[in-house]
Order: sequence, then C-alpha cells, then structure tokens
Amino acid sequence: MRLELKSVVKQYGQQRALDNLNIAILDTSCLALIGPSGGGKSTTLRLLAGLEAPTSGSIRINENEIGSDAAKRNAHLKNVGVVFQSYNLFPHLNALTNIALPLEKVHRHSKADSITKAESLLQQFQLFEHRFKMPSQLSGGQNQRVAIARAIAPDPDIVFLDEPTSALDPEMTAEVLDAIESLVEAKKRLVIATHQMGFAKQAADTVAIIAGGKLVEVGDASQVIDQPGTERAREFLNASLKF
Amino acid sequence: MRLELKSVVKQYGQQRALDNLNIAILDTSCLALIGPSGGGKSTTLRLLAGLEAPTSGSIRINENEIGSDAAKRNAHLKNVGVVFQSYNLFPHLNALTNIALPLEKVHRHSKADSITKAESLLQQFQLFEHRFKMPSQLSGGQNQRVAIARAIAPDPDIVFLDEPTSALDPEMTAEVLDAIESLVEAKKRLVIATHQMGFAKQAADTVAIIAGGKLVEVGDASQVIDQPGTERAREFLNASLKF
Amino acid sequence: ASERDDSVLIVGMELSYPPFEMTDESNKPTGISVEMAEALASRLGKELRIENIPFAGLIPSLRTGKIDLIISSMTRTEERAQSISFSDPYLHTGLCILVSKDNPATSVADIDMPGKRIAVKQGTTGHIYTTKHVRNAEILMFDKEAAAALEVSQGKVDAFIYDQISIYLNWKKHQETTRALLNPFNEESWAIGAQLGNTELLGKVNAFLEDYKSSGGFDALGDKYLSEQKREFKELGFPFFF
Amino acid sequence: MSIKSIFYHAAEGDDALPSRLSRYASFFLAALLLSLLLYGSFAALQYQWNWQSVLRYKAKFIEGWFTTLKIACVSLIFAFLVGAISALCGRARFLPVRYLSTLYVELIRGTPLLVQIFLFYYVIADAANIQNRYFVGVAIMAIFSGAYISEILRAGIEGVGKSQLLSAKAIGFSEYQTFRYVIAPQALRSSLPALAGQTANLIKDSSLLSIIAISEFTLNAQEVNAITYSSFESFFPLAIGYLAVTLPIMRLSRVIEKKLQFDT
Amino acid sequence: MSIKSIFYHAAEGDDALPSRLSRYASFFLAALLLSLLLYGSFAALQYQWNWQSVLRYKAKFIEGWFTTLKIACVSLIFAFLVGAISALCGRARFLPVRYLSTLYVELIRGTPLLVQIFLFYYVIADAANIQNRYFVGVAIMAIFSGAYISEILRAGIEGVGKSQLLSAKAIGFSEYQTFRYVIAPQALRSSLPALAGQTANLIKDSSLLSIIAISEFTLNAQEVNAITYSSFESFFPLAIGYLAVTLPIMRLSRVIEKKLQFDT
Ligand SMILES: Nc1ncnc2c1ncn2[C@@H]1O[C@H](COP(=O)(O)OP(=O)(O)OP(=O)(O)O)[C@@H](O)[C@H]1O
Ligand SMILES: Nc1ncnc2c1ncn2[C@@H]1O[C@H](COP(=O)(O)OP(=O)(O)OP(=O)(O)O)[C@@H](O)[C@H]1O
Ligand SMILES: [Mg+2]
Ligand SMILES: [Mg+2]
Repeated sequence: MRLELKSVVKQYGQQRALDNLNIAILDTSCLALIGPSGGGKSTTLRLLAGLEAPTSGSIRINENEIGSDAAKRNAHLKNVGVVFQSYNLFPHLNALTNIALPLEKVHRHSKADSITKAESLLQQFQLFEHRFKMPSQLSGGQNQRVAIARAIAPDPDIVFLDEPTSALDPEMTAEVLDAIESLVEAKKRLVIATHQMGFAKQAADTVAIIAGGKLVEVGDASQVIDQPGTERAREFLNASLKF
Repeated sequence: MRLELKSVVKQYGQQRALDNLNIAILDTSCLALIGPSGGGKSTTLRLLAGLEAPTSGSIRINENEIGSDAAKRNAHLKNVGVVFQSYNLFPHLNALTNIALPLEKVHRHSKADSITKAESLLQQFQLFEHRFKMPSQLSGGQNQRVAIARAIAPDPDIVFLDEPTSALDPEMTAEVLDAIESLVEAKKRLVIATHQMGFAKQAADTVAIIAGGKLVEVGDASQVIDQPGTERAREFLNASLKF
Repeated sequence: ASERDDSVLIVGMELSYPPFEMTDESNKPTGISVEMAEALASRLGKELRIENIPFAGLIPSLRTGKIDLIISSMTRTEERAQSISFSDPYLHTGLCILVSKDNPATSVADIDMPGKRIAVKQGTTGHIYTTKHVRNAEILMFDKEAAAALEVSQGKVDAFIYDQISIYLNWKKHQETTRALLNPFNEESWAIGAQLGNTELLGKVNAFLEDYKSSGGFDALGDKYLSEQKREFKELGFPFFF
Repeated sequence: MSIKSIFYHAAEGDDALPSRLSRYASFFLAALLLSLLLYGSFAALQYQWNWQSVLRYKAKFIEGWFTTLKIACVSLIFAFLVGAISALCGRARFLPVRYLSTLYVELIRGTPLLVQIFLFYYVIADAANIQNRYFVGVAIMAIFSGAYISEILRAGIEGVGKSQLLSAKAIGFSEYQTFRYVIAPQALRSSLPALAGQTANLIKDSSLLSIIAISEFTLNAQEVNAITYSSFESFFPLAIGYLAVTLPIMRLSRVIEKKLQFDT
Repeated sequence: MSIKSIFYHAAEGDDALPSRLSRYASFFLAALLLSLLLYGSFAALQYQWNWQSVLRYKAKFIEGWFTTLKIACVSLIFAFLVGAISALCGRARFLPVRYLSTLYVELIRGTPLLVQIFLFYYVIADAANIQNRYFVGVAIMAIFSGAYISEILRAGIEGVGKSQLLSAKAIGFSEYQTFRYVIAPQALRSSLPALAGQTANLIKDSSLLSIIAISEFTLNAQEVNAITYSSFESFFPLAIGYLAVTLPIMRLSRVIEKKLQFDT
C-alpha cells in the first residue's frame, strides 16, 4: 500500500488538529500511528479512511486521490473497515446484528450467510454467548471486540483501527494480533493508531509518530521504536519503556 | 483500607457477571483489579463504589457495610471519585464545567474556587487550552484525562478508576502515575481496573485477578504478577509479557 | 349555585346575527335585541350587562345561573321549553329557502326529494324543522351560516333553510349564483328565555314586552335597523315579518 | 408488606416495576380522588340530570363515532405519509424543496385548522373541482396532521447522534441505508410518545370537519345537545367515546416504547 | 456560481449553512410556488372580494388579537408550571401521585378541549364559586396545555441516557442536582421543538374559549364574518394574526435549538 499525505491541514473551528502534515510511504502492509494524546492520530485515520475531507492538502492511497472529491471518498469507503476509538456500535442493535446487518445490506450477502459469518467471528473473539446482548450490556472489551469483528467482517481491502486494543486484556490483545497477522497474509492492509508500543512493534512494519498535528518521524517499525532519529521521538518513546 | 467481599453475586438478567466472588484484603493503599475482558472487573468496581447493589452477598469497606443498604451506599458515594471505562463526561458541558460543576454543587466550593481548582487540574493534565471544548470535540485521551481530573478534583477518600490509561500515550500515563502516587501520599486510597500489567505493578501495592466472575488470585502486586501461584493466573500473565 | 350582584341584569346573546345582535365598529354590542335589552333593564331599574356567548353556550349559561336572560333571536320550541322558560313571543317570523340560481324549485316540497341536499345551521329552527319534516333529501348541518350559504352558491348543496331575514341577507351576498324563496313556509316566534321556575322575573319581562309593543318600541326599532329591507320586501311583493 | 411499602416505590432498581398490588392499589387511590372531585362538583351544582332524552338519540352518537373513527384512520395513514415525505424533503439537497417543506410545516402549524378547512374546501378543492366532502375532509386532516408529524420526525431524526452517522458512513451504508437502518429505528423510538399524542390529536381535531358538514362524533353530539338542550348529558358520551379510542393508543405507545428501549 | 449550485446544497459538510444567496433564492422560489397555488385557486373561484366592510371592523380584530395574546401568555406560564410539576410527579416515589399524574395526562389528552371547557367552567368552577371567566379560561388552558407539556417533558427526561445518570450518581449529585444540572438541560434541549409547537397550539386552541364567551381573536373574526356576510375576508386577517405570533415562536425555537446543540 502506498500512502501520501501532502501538506494536509484539518481545522475544527479554532482548533488546528492537523497542521501541514506530510507523510510519504512507498509500501507498507501495516502502518502504526503513534504519538502523544491529542497529537492528531484519530484525525489522520479519519482522513485516510475517507470519512472526512481535509481542510486543505492532498491525500493519496495507492493511486487514489481521496482528499478533495466526495464521490471518490465514498467509493473508497466501500472497501474499507473502520474501528473508532469509542467503538460506536449501533445502540439499538445487538452484537450479532451489528456485525451481520452491514454484511447483508452493504455487501449483499444472503441473510443466512451474514449471520453465519457474524457468528463465526463472534466465536473467534470469544463472544458467542454474548451475541444477543445490546452494546450497553457488554463490557468495555466486549464492545471493542464486536467493533473489530464488524470492521473486518466484509473482508475490506484496508482496515483502519483506532486504539483497537485499549480495552483488551493481554490474552485478547494476542488474539487481535493473530487476526491482524492473518489479514496481512491475506493481502489486506492495515492502519492502526495505538498507544501500546509493544503492540505497534509486533503488528506493524512501518511506524509514523505524529505530534502536534505534524509528522515527527516515519520509518521501519523496529527501527523507529528502538532507535528513534529525532529528539522528540526519543523523549516520547522513553516514557513508554516504563511500562 | 480494608476490603471484604463475601459471596458477592451480581446478576444482569440471564447473565451472572459476578458469581460468588470472595475477596478479603486487610490493608491496601492501591488495589489493582486485573483479568480477562468480561471477567467482572468493571462490575466489581461499580459495586465497591456503591453505584449498584449486589444481587446477594456482603461488601465491606473499612467499617462500612455498603452492600445492602441504599442510604449507606449513597453516603459512601459522597467520599468517592469514579472514572468509568467510557469516560462518561456530560455531553452538554465543556471540559472546565464538567470538572467545576460538581465541586461547586456537591462539595460547596465557591464558584471561583471551583473554577480555579478545575483550571489547575486541567493544567496538570495539559488540557488548559482545551478547557472550553465539549466532550465530543476532545480526542479520546483528552476525554479520559478530563474524566480523571473530575474524579480526583474534590479530594475524595477513595478513587475508583476503570481503565484510566487505556486511551493515554506513555507520557500521559506517567503523568497519571504521578498523580496516583501523590494521592497515595495524601492518604487517599485507590482501586484501579486495568489491562496494563506494567502500570498495575507500578501503581498498586495489591493485585487481585478476577476471571469469570470469580477471584483467581490476590496478593502483593509484584509477587502476584511476577510469581503467580495458580495455573490460570500464570496463563493470563504470560500473554501480557508479549507486549 | 352562586351569589350575584342583584343590581345587574345579565343578558346573554350571540353577537353575530345582524341586525338583531351584533357589534359596531368599536366592538360595542348593538342591534335590535340590544336596544330591547337596554329598555328592559331600565324598566327593571337594573344596570345592563351583555354577555356575548355562542348560541350553543346560551342555555347552559342560563341553566347554571351565569346569565339572567337570553335575548338572542331564540325561537320558542317544545324541546327548549323543557330546559328553560320562555316569555310571551315578541316577534313572529318563518323559514325561507335559498337555492342556486338555476334551481327551479318553488317550495320545500320541490327540494325534499331523493338525491337532493339541504343545508341547515346547526341548532336553529331550520335544523329542527328539517329533522322533523324532511323525509327524502339529505340534511347537512353547518356550524357557520356563511358556510351554508357558500355551499349553495358553489352548488355543493341544493338549498339552505333558515329564517327570512338571514336568507335575504345571504342572497344579497351571492346574487349572481343564488335565488331566494322569501315566502315563509311555516311560522315561528321568538321569545326571551329565563331560568326554569323564575316566574317572578318572567312576569316582569312579559309585562315589559306588552308595554314595549303597545308603545311602539318595536316599530321604532324596525324603522331604525330594517327600513331598507322593509322597502325591498315591499317591492319584491313578499310579506315582511317585522 | 406495610401500607407504606405498598404505596412507595423503592429508590433502588428504578427499572423494576412496582408489584402488581402496589400498582393496582395506587391507581385505585388516584382514580378515587379524581372521581370524588368530579362527583363533589356535580353535587354542588345540583344539576338535574335528564338522560332519557339523550338516550333516545344514541344511534346518532354511535354513527358519529364510527364516522370519526373511519375518517381518523384513513387520515392517519396519509398524515404519516405526508409527514414522512415532508420530513425527508426537509433534508433534501435541492434547497427549494427544503424550504417548501419548512413553509408547509410552519404555515400549517401556525394557522388555525378552522381557516385551513375553509380555505381548502371552499377555495382549493372547489378550483380543483373536487366535490366529495369526505374525501376533502380526509385530505385536510392528512395535510394538517402531516405537518405536525413532519416536525416530530424531524426532531427525532436530528436527535440521532452524529457519531452514529459517522459510524454508518464507515460501514459503507448508503444514505438511504443509513436512514433505513440507523436513523429511522432510533428516531421512531424517540418520537413514539409524540406520535401517539398526535394521533390522539388527529382524532379529536377531526371534529372541526363539522364546519363542512361532515357528521362526525362531536357534531352529532352537539346536534343532540342542540335538540335536547341537555349539555352535560351529551358531553359525557362524547368524552367517553373519545377516550375509548385515544386511551388505548396512548397506552399501546407506552408499551411499545418500553419494549424498544435501548441505551445510548 | 452556476444555477445548479445555487439551489443545490453540497453533500459535504452538512453542518455548514448554504450561502445567503442560495437560501434567499430557494426560499423565494418555494414561496412563489405556494402563492401561485393559492392565487390560481382564488382566480378559479371568481370570488368578489369585499374588504371594505371587513375593514370597518378592524378594531374588533385588534381587540380580539390582544385578548388572545394576553390569555395565551398567562396560560403559557401556568401551563409550564403545571406541566413541569406533573412531569415531576410522574417520577414520584409515592405511587398514587405517580398515577394521578398519568391519569391527568391521559384524561386531558384523550378528551376534546371543548368538553373540558364546558365541564370545567359550568361544573367545577361553578362548584368552587369562581365567577371570573377569564380566570377560568386561563386555568383551563393551563391545565389542558399542561398535560401536553408534561408528556413532552417526560419524553425528554426519559431520553437522557442511563450512563449519564450513573455518572451523576458517581459524582455525588443528589437527585435534585442530577435533575437540575444533568437531566433538565438535556431534556429541555431535546423537547424544545415540541414545546414551541405546543406553545403555538396553545395560542390557537384558546379560540375554543369562545364558547364560554371570552371574546378572543377567532370569535371576533367569526362575528365579523357573520355580521358582514363575508366568507373569506375575515379568515385572512385571522390566519395572519395567528401567524404573526406563532411563526416567530417556531423560528426562535429553531435558533435556540441550533445554539444548544451538543453531541451525545
Ligand atoms: N447490563 C448488563 N446486562 C447483561 N450483562 C452484563 C451487563 N453488564 C455487564 N454484563 C456482563 O457481565 C460480565 C462482566 O462485565 P464487566 O463489565 O464487569 O467485565 P470487565 O471485567 O470490566 O471486562 P472488560 O475488561 O472487557 O471491561 C460480562 O460478560 C458482561 O457482558
Ligand atoms: N470536533 C472537534 N472540534 C474541535 N477540536 C477537535 C475536534 N476533534 C478533534 N479536535 C482536536 O484536534 C486534536 C487532535 O485530535 P485527535 O483526536 O486526532 O487526537 P489523537 O491523536 O487521536 O489523540 P488521542 O490519543 O487522545 O485519541 C485534539 O487537540 C482535539 O482536541
Ligand atoms: Mg484518538
Ligand atoms: Mg470493564
């Protein structure tokens, strides 16, 4: 997957969330975005997924320029799976339906197929017994796993995950890591925003550090995390050694 | 702080979230609850905070039995601060007001004092410039920090934190750790549910592992994490070494 | 069920029936009934207060003692007489018909035929007459006189039955599209209403009406409010009730 | 169970329904209180009841009641159609359509139904050469109630959180699908009480159709009233006749409401 | 700017208002369409307007309009009070109070205002020996509208998410404080459109007070109509008179609504 962001600015009212962000990555199968809270990771992810338009600048994924054109963004969205930082399951649908409905309606699977697929994903994430619960009846980690299952259910080309393991225990995190590895093997591509450096290092081949709406450093995962090239990156990563 | 849960059961409809949970801790200044997702950590925390009544069983904190009596639970709640797993800021109030309003209305500080206090906490968590944003305009980590600030603002005797660092980068996690340490020094007591073993080890003096609604193991933090006594605990903790 | 100032005479009327009960440009009650009420009050030595109450509210108001008398061009009927007491009649009139311009009808019999539709104003004597005597035509009840007249003018119904003066005035308004049959086909009389059993007041009212008639009070009012109509009726060759 | 515990609902577990005994006893007490108020008032009035004359006209009441019901049912269906379309038009890309919807809603909600019936029947329907007054009556009620329903639906639609719209977009839902599977179910749930209220209103408001001589329930009751001059005797059947329809609707809506509950 | 781009609102940034030109042009187009419809219908009717005779009675219109306004204003204040109290009673621990509130809301919303006015004025007020009809009129309208407002507020209150109530409890808010600082602001925001609508309704519904001889706007207009034998001329001032009050209310509510917007 080729990624190119050129002088991307995203302004929310007074707040400049992304301030002339430039990233160019020639090829990556799994990109991790790391950086301090409020640095702009979620915003970058939303832009890359085509959910929002940048205030200015261009965004190119492989050969698609998705920055300025609404139609292109929408086409892009169809081949993409997204997990938001705060899960965002539909509150009026139970876990099973949250996963099965998009399969049936957007991806035109038969109803029975959709349910079978959803059930097998729920099983994979150890949620089968909770399939009829509403989101408000699920624990934090259960919610998050349903959201991940929903995002990868239709076999999208690219999956965007915003803090996918924040509510997960280490065992479940390992499970998600497995899922990511098998996605990469199936030639899917991933972009993950995360605070867990260990997770980033294992899951990603490329890492980008974003702080203050700007790129701090980008490069090979283990290299950036183990031998950061800039002072700001070193500072940030040192803190993470504590845990 | 003395904690005692005796055959506590919490039933949600069909689901038994806590299934005869027994914990007895003679003295702890900071207790960490760890365990697999859906194991019952959040539920235990809600019961200890007095937010819900157990279906059966008794809960004793220091000399207070808060399990069965609504009045006692409410009295208990006044001296307690809580951070939920999903932040739960009030959506119609900005960050500053979310913190200042309870100070003014519940704890009878003057309006000016409340705002000063809220502002200094926002400063501590590097949120001062975001103080007038509504929760929906804050990033995940910013939301979480506001929630922590709101919980500790009125100087409660006991603070309950559910995954307080899940959305935080390592730098901010260190900041929260500092805050916790200074709370402990000020003779405050804490109960924290967390997935980050490193964080648990550093913050807590006692650790309890809860899985399937039952206690797996409880004891001194570093001992339980480094040399768990049961097979189930070893299994769970091994996974966490990966990250 | 209530105590009231004895020095005030409260008369209820619906002020939307010109020229008997209406208001002038400055929203003051005026008309034949109003002047009559004024004369009656001064005769009783009381101060007059007029309450403007829709027709349907008049009888309940009287029965619950919110007003003393009804002077609102109310026809004396059997059924009404069971709820309230009536004075001697002070005016005799009759029902007439408004039909559309090209309708050849000349009498009630002509419009009381299957497939025809007759408009009446709800609660009026026209309404009571039709429910009793009309056998074949369909009866449509209207709340508002204007609506009934419009229906005739737009050809939505075949006829509108109401009292003579109203039919005349409505015809004036829709001269291009309607025709009025101004020969009354029945007779009815208007009277003043009082609470059942209030014979004392009723006696005084009857005495007043007697005097008022003989002293030419009604004629004077007729000249004042209905002179134009009187003249036109004479020209058209119809009997005029007043 | 102490007397206190019968009438008091525990603070805890606010979700849990009070016991059956508690509910019945409390309801009975409340109903008793109201009845006493009414009874006392009538006693003070010393009103002489005259049910016979009203009873003679019971066919008129029944007939009018059914007419009202029929008109209300048909109008209701169209009102929902009109309301839903108008609510959708309020979100249209083509701006004049959007303003047309706003104008429609505001003009209809801002002016008395009386004026609308008059204008519609004697002017617009006349110009269009529509003669059937029942047809026009249904049309007017649909247009009138439709404006209210449109506004109710608009509020419901706007109440659905933005984060959910983003989520729907991320899933790949088309605009229609977002509406059908995300917005509509939640909006319907949150507008249900208002919709039930509007249905009750439609039934009651249809009484104004009497001014174009549609012989519905209220008109017939008033006619009996006009004939027999027994105001209260004909108003009681009127109140009960309306309650017989509106009460079940409002109750039903509460039951559905409870069933559809979910937490955001 | 192409013609298309004037009338079309971009899909993107749905939050952003369309340009001023777009709004005005689109609104104008929509209004034009409606006016043409009305004009065409009247032209087809070949109605002979007679404004003079109606104009002579303009004092009557103005007086009635002010009466309606005064009654509506005072009633509105009390209706809000009654509605708020009833909504609160609907959550009371003492169950009979809860059912009393339910009964009140359902009986009032389920029966025609006409019947209520009759009953209240001629029976209850009479028993209580209250003679002032304006006083009674205001009381009836407050009780009537209060039931609707109560229901609107109830829906708004129940719409506030449970997680927020838990959060309020955790913070140590008392029940009153939870209501005051968490539930009320959010419930008010979400019920604002319905409340504005109900206010408009109150103003229009007060016209039924004419049956107890309160000479308000509608009654006066109808009297002019009857006195001048005009069919339509008095309906126009009537519609415009009501619109002059209701339109600003509805517009204002939309503005406030936008201002108070927050995301859940
Ligand atoms: N309201 C509810 N209705 C039904 N089941 C519930 C409800 N709340 C919690 N549960 C269930 O109770 C169990 C324990 O939930 P709890 O939130 O305590 O887990 P947890 O240990 O905090 O998990 P996590 O780490 O994922 O947050 C879960 O299986 C959950 O699905
Ligand atoms: N709708 C909005 N209105 C105003 N400011 C916003 C809005 N959304 C985001 N921001 C601001 O933009 C900045 C970047 O936000 P973003 O969510 O991208 O951060 P992040 O890197 O994901 O942080 P975190 O790790 O805490 O989730 C933050 O300062 C945030 O407050
Ligand atoms: Mg983020
Ligand atoms: Mg949890």
